[in-house]
Amino acid sequence: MLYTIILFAPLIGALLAGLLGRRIGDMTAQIVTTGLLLLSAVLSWFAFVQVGYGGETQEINLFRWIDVGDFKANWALKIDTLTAIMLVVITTVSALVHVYSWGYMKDDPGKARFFSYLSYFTFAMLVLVTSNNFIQLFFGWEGVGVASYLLIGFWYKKPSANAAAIKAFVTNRVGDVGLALGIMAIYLIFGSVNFDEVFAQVPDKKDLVVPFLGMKLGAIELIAGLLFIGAMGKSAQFILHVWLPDAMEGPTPVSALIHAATMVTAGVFLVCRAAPIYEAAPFVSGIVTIIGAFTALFAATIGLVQNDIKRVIAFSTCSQLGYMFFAAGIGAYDAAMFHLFTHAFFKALLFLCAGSVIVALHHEQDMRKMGGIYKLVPVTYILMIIGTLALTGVGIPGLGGFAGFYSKDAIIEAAYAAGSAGHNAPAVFAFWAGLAAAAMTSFYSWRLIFMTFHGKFRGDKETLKHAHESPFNMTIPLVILAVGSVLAGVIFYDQFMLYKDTGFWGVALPEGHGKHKFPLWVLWAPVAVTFAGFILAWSMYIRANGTEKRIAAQANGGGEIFYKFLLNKWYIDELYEATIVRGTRKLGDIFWKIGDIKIIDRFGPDGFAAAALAGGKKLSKLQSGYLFHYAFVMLLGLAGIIAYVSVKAVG
Amino acid sequence: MFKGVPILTIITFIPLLAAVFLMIMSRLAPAEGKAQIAKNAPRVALVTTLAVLGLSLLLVLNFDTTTADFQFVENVAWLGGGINYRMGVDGISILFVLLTAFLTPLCIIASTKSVKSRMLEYMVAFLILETLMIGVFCALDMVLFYIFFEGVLLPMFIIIGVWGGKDKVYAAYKFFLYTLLGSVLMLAAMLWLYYYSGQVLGAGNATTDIAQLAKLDIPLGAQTWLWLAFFASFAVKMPMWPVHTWLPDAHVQAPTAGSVILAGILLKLGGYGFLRFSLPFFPDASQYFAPLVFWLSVIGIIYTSLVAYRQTDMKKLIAYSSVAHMGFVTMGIFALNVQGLQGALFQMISHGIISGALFFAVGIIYDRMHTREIAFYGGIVKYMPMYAAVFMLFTMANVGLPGTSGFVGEILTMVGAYQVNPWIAFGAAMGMILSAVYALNLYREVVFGEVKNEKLEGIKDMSIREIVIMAPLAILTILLGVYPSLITDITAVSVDALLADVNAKLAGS
Amino acid sequence: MQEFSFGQLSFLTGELVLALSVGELLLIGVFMKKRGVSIVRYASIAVLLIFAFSGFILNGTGSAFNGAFISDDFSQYVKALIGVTAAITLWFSRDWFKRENLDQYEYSILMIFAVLGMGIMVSSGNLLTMYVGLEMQALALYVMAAFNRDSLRASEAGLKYFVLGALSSGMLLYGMSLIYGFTGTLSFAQIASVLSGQESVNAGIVAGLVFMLAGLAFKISAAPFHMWTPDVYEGAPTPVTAFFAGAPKLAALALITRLITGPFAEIQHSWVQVLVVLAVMSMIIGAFGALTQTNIKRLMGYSSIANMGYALVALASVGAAAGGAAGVSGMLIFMSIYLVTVVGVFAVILQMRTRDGALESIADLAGLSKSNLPLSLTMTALMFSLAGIPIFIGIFGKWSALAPAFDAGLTWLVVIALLSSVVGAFYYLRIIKTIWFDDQAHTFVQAPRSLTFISSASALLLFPILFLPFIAAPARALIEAASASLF
Amino acid sequence: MSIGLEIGLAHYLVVAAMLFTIGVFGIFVNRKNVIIIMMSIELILLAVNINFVAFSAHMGDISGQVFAMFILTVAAAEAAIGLAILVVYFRNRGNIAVEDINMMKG
Amino acid sequence: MSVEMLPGLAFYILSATAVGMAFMVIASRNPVHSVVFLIGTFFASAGLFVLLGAEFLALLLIMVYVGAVAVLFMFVVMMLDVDFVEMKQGFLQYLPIGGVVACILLAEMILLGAASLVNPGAGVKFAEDGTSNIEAIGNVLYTEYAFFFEAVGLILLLAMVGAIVLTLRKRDGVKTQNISEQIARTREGGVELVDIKPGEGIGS
Repeated sequence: MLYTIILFAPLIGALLAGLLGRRIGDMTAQIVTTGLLLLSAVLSWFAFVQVGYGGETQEINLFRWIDVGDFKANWALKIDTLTAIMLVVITTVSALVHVYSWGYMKDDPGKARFFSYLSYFTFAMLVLVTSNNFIQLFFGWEGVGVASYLLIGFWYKKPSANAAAIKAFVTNRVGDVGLALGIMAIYLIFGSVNFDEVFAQVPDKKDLVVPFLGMKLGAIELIAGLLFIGAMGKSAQFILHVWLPDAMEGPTPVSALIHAATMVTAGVFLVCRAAPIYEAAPFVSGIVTIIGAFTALFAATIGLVQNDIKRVIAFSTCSQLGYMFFAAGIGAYDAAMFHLFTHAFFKALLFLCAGSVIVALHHEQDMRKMGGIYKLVPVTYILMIIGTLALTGVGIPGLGGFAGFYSKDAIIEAAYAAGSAGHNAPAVFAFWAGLAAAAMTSFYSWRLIFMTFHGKFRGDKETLKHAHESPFNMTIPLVILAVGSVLAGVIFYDQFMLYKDTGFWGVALPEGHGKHKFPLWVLWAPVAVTFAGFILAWSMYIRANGTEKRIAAQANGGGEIFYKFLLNKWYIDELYEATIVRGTRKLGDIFWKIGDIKIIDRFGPDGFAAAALAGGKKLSKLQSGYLFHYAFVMLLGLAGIIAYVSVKAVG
Repeated sequence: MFKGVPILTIITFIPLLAAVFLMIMSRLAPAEGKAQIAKNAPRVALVTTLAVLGLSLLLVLNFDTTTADFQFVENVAWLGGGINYRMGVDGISILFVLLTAFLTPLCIIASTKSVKSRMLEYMVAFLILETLMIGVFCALDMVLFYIFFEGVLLPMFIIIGVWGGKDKVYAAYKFFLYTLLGSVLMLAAMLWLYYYSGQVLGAGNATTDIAQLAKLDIPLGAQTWLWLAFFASFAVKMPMWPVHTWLPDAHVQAPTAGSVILAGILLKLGGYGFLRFSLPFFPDASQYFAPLVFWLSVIGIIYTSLVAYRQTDMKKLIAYSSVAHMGFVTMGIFALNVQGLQGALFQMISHGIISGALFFAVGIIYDRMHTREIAFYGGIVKYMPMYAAVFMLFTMANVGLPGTSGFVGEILTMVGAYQVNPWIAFGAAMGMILSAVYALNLYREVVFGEVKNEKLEGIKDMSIREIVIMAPLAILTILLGVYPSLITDITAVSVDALLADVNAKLAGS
Repeated sequence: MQEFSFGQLSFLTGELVLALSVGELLLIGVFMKKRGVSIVRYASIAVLLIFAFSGFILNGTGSAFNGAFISDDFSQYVKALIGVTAAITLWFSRDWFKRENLDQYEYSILMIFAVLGMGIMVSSGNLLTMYVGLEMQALALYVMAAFNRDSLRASEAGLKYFVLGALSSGMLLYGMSLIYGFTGTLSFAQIASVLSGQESVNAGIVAGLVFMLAGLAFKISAAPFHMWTPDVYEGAPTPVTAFFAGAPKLAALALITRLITGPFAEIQHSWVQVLVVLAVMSMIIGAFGALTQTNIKRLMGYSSIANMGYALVALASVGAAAGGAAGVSGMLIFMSIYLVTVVGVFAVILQMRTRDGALESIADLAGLSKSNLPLSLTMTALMFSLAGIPIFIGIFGKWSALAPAFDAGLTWLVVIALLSSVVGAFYYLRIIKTIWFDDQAHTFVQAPRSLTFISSASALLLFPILFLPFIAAPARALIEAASASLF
Repeated sequence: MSIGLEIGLAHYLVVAAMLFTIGVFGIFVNRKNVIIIMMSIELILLAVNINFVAFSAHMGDISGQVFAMFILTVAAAEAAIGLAILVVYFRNRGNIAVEDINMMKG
Repeated sequence: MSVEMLPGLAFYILSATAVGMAFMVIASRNPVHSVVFLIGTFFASAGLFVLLGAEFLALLLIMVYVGAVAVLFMFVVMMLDVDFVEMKQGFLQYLPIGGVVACILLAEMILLGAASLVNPGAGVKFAEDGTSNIEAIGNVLYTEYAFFFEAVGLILLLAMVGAIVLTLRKRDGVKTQNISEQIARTREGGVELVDIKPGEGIGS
């Protein structure tokens, strides 16, 4: 019952707000959705304690869903630690975002719709994480995709928002196709799509080789690979990352909830959920590691030079997701989940703070038009600093630090451990990439702070006059998240990472690796590079009016090639536009205007009709009206038939 | 409950009787009374079709889902020579009866306002159409089947031609002759089967009983040709690539309700035919040609999805998307496994609902603005929020979003196909992506954005009548998406039996 | 040699009634002047109906005059059809002739002569009987074609029909002479026994058979002996065309059936080929020739060419060992349905009349559905039935005609038949399109009840009456008995 | 004895065939006058008659001659009707040139 | 030349005449000449009939054709008063192709007909019992062939009716007496009472 309420409270909220929104009014809709989500959040924490500390796992079957032959998938709730963590993350962040949105969306006419979408998203996400089978997971998977689509395109009048929404959905779909194919492969190989049944069989099928698209692949590797494609789409990993920056077209609370804390982590969740499969698929795990690490690095490089405040955070998210993936890739699922957990707090915090800034500056998102406003929005400023500290993982090894410190360092250490264990080149790469990305993270995070809050104000003076601190309903969620950003690491480190002792994970993850001893430099390196990043940022943007100079330089020369390359996000959007997007359009036109009209129709129905009519015309010309022609035809026929028959019958 | 009552005959012919009644009334009426009768015709039609719907529901409720036998069977000597009037339903056909009975009243409601001229004839055509469509799914005799199957062309031809758009004549012709050409080949094959049954069962025992014919062991060489002949007909009806080009034209020109029926029911005739004839009659040929069907399906899915993406006419876009979705059906059927077949059946029912709803949706704004040009619209969510919501639901269902009925069919057919050939499933999965592209694009262009066209100012949101049409469709879309067992439980036993039969024959040969 | 007895005359009661009534009716016509015209017409209709049903009522089967005249179930059935269609066409001709100022009692007399000739044809058991019957029928038809003697088109039609008809009967006669010469007898039964005794067939007999079939093919307007059809259909007065389209075709087909099941049953390999060639050419030429027509009567001419092709397919399959009776009954079913249809179609064409006169262009039907719904429904039904679109029984006619072909191994013929029927559907559809989709061109004047009754009855027969089990099954039993009587 | 003068059935048949062919030829080669066509028809019938009589004589079977007699009779009737139609046509058209009889075609 | 050869010689002469004249029928430009040639053909054919021992038919042929049919033709030729001058050209234009087809047909007829006789050289027989040709026909015509005789009689009646229907014209303006009509005349038919309104007259 507990879990059922957690799951369905948001759905009820969504339906009420969505269907009856106009009847019951915006305020009621807000109250209902937020209230139900708060309920859900509270119950989730309760459940988290129950499962994580009490070790209570359970499966609840609600009712039948798809049941065709052996292909059976029920609507069910599978509650284990993994789920519980996600429940907490989702409902908490979602509840806070709901509250925050009261203020943020105050003047928007579509409030009921907005809250309905938010709740619907939460529901879909909950379905995703509570699923006990791949099909239900897929339901949630696509459900959050739709919610994301709706929320990104919430301001439907903006063409850019619409385009971004479609881009998000379609890119996600590409990943989803991988996931769907993975599910099909799972069904083919295991004869089931239920997690427990599938995972139980993994050891038996380890050496099975199956054909796929003309290749012979290890069955498990194939499945792992296909599932990972899905994860890449949802978690915006390199190649399929293009939608995430554009997704910032949506309202900021959405970015915080969906594009930082929850939906984008679904991929990580999937990989962790399917840990038994990835354990049995070393090759694909290596790929996961490489892609994750590369994304961490890649997104961070782009983040260095972006000017849109939300985009910087978006690329940061992308980068952090990379961390999680390479953690999962090297088998440190616990670390991945831990980072997911902590990241949810500080990334949501950062986004919401950014939202607060944006609201304060009347929906200005360009950092080049900000600056020096820390006095106007002191609370936001402080909270954002906290978030940044958490993100960059500030702390002192052995003593403690912000949330990010625990989780990020755990990942980097795990990478080092895996790399040093030998024969794991991806892990080595991941370790160095992780370090480099950490440095860049620090740089762009502080750059953001400096450009936004320090220096002189560079925007419209009129705007500055109206700038004000956000109301309570916006700052309270920020404060709560800030608390989480500070404390989440400290409190839960033992549970997440040292579960051999605590039994926190139960059966949800494969056997952990225990506590390693790392060389000192490994422990200190992340902190060091983080500090280096801070210094660099400070020297470039604070010292001697750095920000203004840089902006002026950009405006004049446009920067050097490398800078442009990064600013334009490695030109990957342009590449896609030139190849896939335009190719699709072109192909569609060719198929339509040439294939259908000029070939099929022309040689098919129209051609036949024309030929028949032409034949008819010829024939009616033969019917000349002249008696002698008629007689002649008769005679010709007679002579012909006689000849034919005498050949045929008489021989 | 229906013991001794020819319930199928009753369900089938009630609409026809109503049509005859209407015609007689109008003939008998004095000149000034004719208008009155035309005005009341929709009411008569609505009552009739609702009665049919009620009876069909009763039928489904009384349907025994534990047996694969035909139920509610009627068998009356008819045209002689082994041609009997045989009616009956099994798990494969009964849902189509219900679907037809369900969609027709909606079409009638939708037409009361959108049809401007010759209301009486329009209603009569629709009633006749319903009789024929239900008849197809109930017929257990080959000749009877053919009569209904082909007969459908005729009211449809009139509907497209009389109440259609600008190029209605071309579209009507194309529709008619295209499908007729396919069907005559099927007729040749049917004639051969009839002859062959006489050969096997002894002269004078030739039969057109589908159940009996399914038991015949047809030589392999003949199977090939017969299969192709049947394929010609069903592929055109489906329609499969590359014989699909009639569909966009027919859809675009047909009035809204015509499009709904066309997409909702008529396209399903092909799929139903495959299940009823091709598989049980020619299992070896079906297996032999399955790769061909697969490739045509996949090419069709990708090709038509891409074409749909480039359309500028809403109806054409949806029509092309129908072709793509039917690709999933053929793919599923010829996967020859439970998931494939069930998925195909499910996809047909679900597409009947979704595409029907989409055409209704287009009809709603067409009735207001009299254009289907995508470029004409934009931003109508501002004035039509409810419409936008409903349209979104069906767009998502069309895209195959889990939780809507569109998903279940797609995933099942793909699961079925994947077991046979991953390439096929991969290709079909490409269709999943492309469907998102074209469907969302359409939605964006029509519903979202700023209102640029001032003619759209103050366009009215859905009326009660339109809500009445869309609500059941929306409910069903979600209901079937969340609880598909509603359908799969009914079809399961019959599909299993069909598969067992096919496999036994394949093993035997 | 069989002794003549008056009992034998009972076999030709129908023919006797016709022959005797001719004299009476002529007298009535001559002496009663204007009033006589309708009296003669109604009397003729009665006589024709008596002729149609006398066979059934007396139900005498046997032969008279040394087997020269045969009465069996087959002839009774065919005569019934011929008599009824003739009676109907005579009935609905009244209005047209009146309006064209052509109402003459001789028309009825000629009709009786024609039907008498057909009766003799159908019952013939002897080459001479066959010839006499054919000529009687043909001469009457020549005159009927030119009956509207003030019309250039009618007289041209008559002239063409006459010249080509005479040529065809020359061929027929030449064939007969060869048959006679090479078998030494005129009697069908004896020809059959002579042929069954021979091991190989004399080429002269084959040649004779081909000549005869060519002559008969002209009567049923099978290609390539079809050339007269469109012109005569167009030129002849419409009621006459209506008559041409039905009864004579059936009579000639019945005669061919008699020949191939009786005297020449043993040498089927020679005539199957001929029939196949005729069938293929007819179907194709009929289908394509009609595509560009604008005159509806002409179009019906081509349509009848195509339809004779289907009937010939059925007859061609008579040659198969197993398919014999099936082929004949297939032909009979097909022709029965075809007769119902063409009678209906011409009843509709006769209703195409404005104040300014009769119309025959397809375009004149434009928008008919707006001005006259019942008529357009009727015409739609008829056209769909002709096109072989189901729910109308026309498709069952095709089914019956084509099904036996498989027994004869003529699968490809079936395919050609069906494909050509698709082409055919094109022009039938054009008429429907004109009726329903086009803008209204004319408002027709109120048609007499007889015409509307006949046209709608015909449409109703096509659907649903002939579909009713208790009508379809007995009808089929009747036809099967009829065709069984030939074997 | 000369072979050429030994007259058998075949000779008659050849003569009949030639007459028949001439008749047929007359129908479709003649472009000008319908009456010639009518005469051609009579030639055809004559050819048939020769056939019948020859066969009849050859077999000693009288039925062939009776048939020929009936053909003669019918031919007369046919000629009458044919000429009547021709007269009607002439009255309408004003001439009987075969080349002008093409009002209906297509 | 022996007597036995006479029939042979006669056959050749007669058949050559028949064929030649037949050709002239279709070849001559003047229809009147054609009719004359037709008559010649018939005479020659009658001779052939005599050679075959069918004297009655030979006579009949001459009587019917020459006496009736040919005269009818002549009558029509004269009546129609066709412009003969026009009937000159055009004969040879289509000759080649027509000739080829005709020749093919002829070859086929001879090959399949005459050449396939079991005993092509066998001569003709004559009635064995010495009954004359006319007697033999007379024996069967009204017994065995009575039915056909009657039927052919009907055909003649039909021809008569047909010819009359087509050609008999009632001319307008030719006044003939109709006694029954005169007798049956009544007051109602003969007198018309007209109510004339003032100022309108009876003009209309």
